[in-house]
Amino acid sequence: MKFAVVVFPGSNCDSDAYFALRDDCEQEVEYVWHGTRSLGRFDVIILPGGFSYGDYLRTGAMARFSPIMEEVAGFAARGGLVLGICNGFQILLEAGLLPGAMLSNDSLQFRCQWTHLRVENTATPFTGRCTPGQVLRMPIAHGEGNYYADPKTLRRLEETGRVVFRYCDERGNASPAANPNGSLNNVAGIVSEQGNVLGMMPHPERCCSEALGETNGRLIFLSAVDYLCRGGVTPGTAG
Amino acid sequence: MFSVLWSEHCGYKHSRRALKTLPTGGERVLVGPGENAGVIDIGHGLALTFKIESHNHPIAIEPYQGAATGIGGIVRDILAMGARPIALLDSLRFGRLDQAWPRRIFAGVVAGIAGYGNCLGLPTVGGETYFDDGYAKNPLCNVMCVGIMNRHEIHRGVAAGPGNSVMLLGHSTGRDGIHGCTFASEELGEDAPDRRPAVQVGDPFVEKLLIEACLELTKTGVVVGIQDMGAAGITSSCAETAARAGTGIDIDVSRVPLREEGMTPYEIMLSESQERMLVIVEQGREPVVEELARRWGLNVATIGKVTPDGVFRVRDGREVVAEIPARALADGAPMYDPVATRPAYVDTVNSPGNLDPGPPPAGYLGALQALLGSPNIASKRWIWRQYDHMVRTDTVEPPGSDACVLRVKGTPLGIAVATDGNGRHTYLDPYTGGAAAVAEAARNVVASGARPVAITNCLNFGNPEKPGIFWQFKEAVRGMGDACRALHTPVTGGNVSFYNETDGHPVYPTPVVGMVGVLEDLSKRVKAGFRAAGDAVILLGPEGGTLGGSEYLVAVHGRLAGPPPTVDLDAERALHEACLDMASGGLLASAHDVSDGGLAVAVAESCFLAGPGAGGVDLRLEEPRPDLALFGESHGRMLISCSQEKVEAVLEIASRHRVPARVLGRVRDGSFRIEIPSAGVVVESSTSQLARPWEEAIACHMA
Amino acid sequence: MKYVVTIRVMLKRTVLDPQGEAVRKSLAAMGYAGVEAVRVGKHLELVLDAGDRDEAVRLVDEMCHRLLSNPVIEEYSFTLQGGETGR
Amino acid sequence: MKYVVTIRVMLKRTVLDPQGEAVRKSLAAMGYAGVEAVRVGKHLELVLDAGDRDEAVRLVDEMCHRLLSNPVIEEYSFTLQGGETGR
Ligand SMILES: Nc1ncnc2c1ncn2[C@@H]1O[C@H](COP(=O)(O)OP(=O)(O)O)[C@@H](O)[C@H]1O
Ligand SMILES: [Mg+2]
Repeated sequence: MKFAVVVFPGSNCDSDAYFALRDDCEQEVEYVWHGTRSLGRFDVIILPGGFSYGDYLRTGAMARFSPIMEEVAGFAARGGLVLGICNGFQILLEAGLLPGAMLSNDSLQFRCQWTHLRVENTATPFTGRCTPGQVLRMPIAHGEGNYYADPKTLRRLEETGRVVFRYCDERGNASPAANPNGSLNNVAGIVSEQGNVLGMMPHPERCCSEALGETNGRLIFLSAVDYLCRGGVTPGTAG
Repeated sequence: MFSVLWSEHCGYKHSRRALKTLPTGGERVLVGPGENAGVIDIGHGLALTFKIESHNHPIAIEPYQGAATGIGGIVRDILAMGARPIALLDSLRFGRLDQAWPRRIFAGVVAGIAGYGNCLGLPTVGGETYFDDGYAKNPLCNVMCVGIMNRHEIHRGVAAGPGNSVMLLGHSTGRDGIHGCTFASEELGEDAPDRRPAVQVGDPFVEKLLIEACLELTKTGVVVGIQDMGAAGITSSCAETAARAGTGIDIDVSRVPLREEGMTPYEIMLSESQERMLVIVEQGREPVVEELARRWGLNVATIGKVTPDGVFRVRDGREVVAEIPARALADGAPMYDPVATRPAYVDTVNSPGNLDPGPPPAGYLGALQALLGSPNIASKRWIWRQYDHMVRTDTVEPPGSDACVLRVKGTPLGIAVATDGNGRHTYLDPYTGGAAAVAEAARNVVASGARPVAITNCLNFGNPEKPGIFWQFKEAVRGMGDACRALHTPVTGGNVSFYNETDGHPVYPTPVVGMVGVLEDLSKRVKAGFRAAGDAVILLGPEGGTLGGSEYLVAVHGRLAGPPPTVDLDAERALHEACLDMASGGLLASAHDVSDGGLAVAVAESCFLAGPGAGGVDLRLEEPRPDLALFGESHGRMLISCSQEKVEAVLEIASRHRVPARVLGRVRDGSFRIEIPSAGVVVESSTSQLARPWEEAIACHMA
Repeated sequence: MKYVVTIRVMLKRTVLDPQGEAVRKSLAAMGYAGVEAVRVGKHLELVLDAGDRDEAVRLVDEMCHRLLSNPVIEEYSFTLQGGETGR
Repeated sequence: MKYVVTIRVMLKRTVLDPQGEAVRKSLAAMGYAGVEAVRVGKHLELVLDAGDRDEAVRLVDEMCHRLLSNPVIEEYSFTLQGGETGR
């Protein structure tokens, strides 16, 4: 499988994703500059974490207008797998590829810490290797991960199983105390209607190696690989 | 221009002579002081560069931007060596947290470091933070950056090769911070508000682009020299690069990309606009730089060329507006040898008899809780959770223990980094304080299993024109030098910050040491927290110690009195060698430096940082005087633990190095008990009860 | 024609504003008890060159909608000065 | 008396405004070529209870100076509505 890691001006988790995929998940991976317009040769597109355009104005607000985003939208529309991590998630929200928006953490501070996630839906291309209700230890690092959606949208997400990850404690309780940023319903990650676009605030690429004390980030990336091996959509060149 | 370049901040006119006494050589040293940052060899064809710098005056005026631009500046120093910046550390000093102004400055500084460092994608992995009235009016902010590069890719700030082009890369130039550095060399007086220089606003986004652009650029081979633009902007960067190369530079200010109307040549020359680099490029290869700048969306301009005549010539269009011998400007600053006299206070604060305060009012358990809840000892998590300390996925030992350990992908190497400095001890006894900063920083690195290899330092003092202050400075430098020689950790660079005083009240003299250590085998690293119940708890080094300058004396009895613990450098060295032997032999389950708060605090911290089921102890001490046994401070001590079957081997190594070693007791689950022959059980508590004040103290103050 | 544009972007009333609440708390702590309902938003100023006022208004509205605000959580308003009206 | 206060806090003209510059570049890239000199600042709205208008003005000015802005790099302006003047 071939992964693309998109590099926006100000991306800074691009190399982390690159090395996690290459060294820890043993996948083919390439950087793709935000100015390019062709993603045809890739199977999975990663929008990495960081501070695209300095996160000025609003996180993801400017990156969403980068030339490559049109192609990402097309790729997603054709069923291709797109994974937005942290700033990548924020970009997907601004681009309207996922519903809702990010507000600053309720602490009004940046938070870099380990969290626990409960896997709410194992039927997505990114969670096939997880078991229902499985608790994953994963780090977060963001100032604006406080997920917001209007009540109607949120209900729709919940009812259709599109909330894929929820912040919880180590025993799996999605309590307010286990919520690091104030996100509605402890939302940590959601998928698009077709399930092929995932946005998540936690950083799977930061927990793919024993040296870093955790390897379950691999579950996310390798689930995508499984999905594609099982014949999941690969858009190929088009548009 | 001279006044600016020769002001202390740039010219080191007061400090130079004393600094020359520091050891700078060593088999690992590739580049010593004088360049933008020192460089050491870490094997595997790799080199490490690192430097610490102060941004004290700006944070007192605008804490967020002051700290942010401090990060920007030190990162460009590392960039100028051709290295990829990989980590940041911050050493901070503020007034007490029960006062509003220090709280506000503290919050702003931490937010500023987070705001700028996180955006760059640089992990802030360590530092230290102290709160004391000694810093109430003069907070200190020292920031350190570490970078890595291939040995053969070291760059320098040299304007070599007459005919080569002088290019400006990065931000446009505005009127920011003109005379910022003469300002940094003056006392903050009552009138400070009126003379406030415009504090710069940092642009971490452009800095991030600048980092990536410069790293690509230095790989193209067209770069002859590269230099950051700090204090005094174009003036100092041109003068320094030319002086280093023994050449001249001829620039035309009308070619400098400006962001403001009607700037005079003088303003352009002295502007301290951030996020700019000066690049000396092979004649004719300018297009390479221009193309790169275009792709990264940065300003670029060829503003002049290198000349053979050693003259720094400034034109405005055709008209020559200034002509100065470059060397005179850069190196010619007069060297002073200020008067140094031992101030009278030294005798009063060290007068014997201060050190027997009697038993603690609230009992020994109460005292321990008070110490753990003192912001100086309490967990600094409130700070480092605001820093992205994981980005780059190399942070193997995060902040929270003695030293942070970074991996180097593709090698077995580990790099350990720590900063240390104790202003109180240095105030009581500057020589000892200077030596202690090196010793403790080294001990922090050793605790992680790494061998200390070199230091950078930042010397924060008051007004050096006052004989008492300059005596503190000379003594502290003498102590640092002796310790560096004894511990084989040469000084590869640093920074001096004088005039840290307000209305005649100077800060505690505060030498801060940034230590770098190397772990040949990352898998041999050691953690500070206990690992398993049943393990033996062993103290390496003497029991007891002194209450002189101790956190206990201040936090519990409200007095600062000396003399502080002295540093026995031979014993210190022996301790380090013993620990490193134990670590490389895989004998240690944990190792933690015994410092502020004494043995009881070190034991408690090892419990708080412990693995599951190992968060408690049952210990018997020998020192008869409980306050000394629990809270006495001294150097040359390490608290270690190991499985029972390894005790013999550990003790054997200790005796081989002539390091006193005693089994104090064993690790157990959840409960904390210390017994002293003379006084029986002096501390008994559940660990969780002790942990609460330690975990929550700072957050509570900041709520 | 050059127009001086000032734009105000605020969180919708339906979205709670932790920053505003934090400011209120600090003000209260500083002794300003009489302060309520603090909201913190963005204030943008820019100069726009446009054919006439109507075009200017159209352009600004478009920028606000596309980039300067996020309709999911924010609302905006703006004023124009200058141009032919000279004000 | 209750006053509705709106406060504008901007970086001084002489200080670089990174956000403003980044926004200008994006707008240009999106095709809004006619946009210049973008500045991004804060817009605050609050309700203040004060004895009379003069006191209200004094208080707001004080808050701006002490907490809401840093005079070293920022400048502020504000307007009041309501109170006995009804405006
Ligand atoms: N300002 C700071 N930024 C980042 N880490 C910090 C800061 N202050 C303290 N720390 C971290 O907190 C831990 C304890 O600091 P300190 O008490 O100085 O340790 P020690 O006494 O062993 O030197 C260390 O890991 C240190 O890196
Ligand atoms: Mg320390």
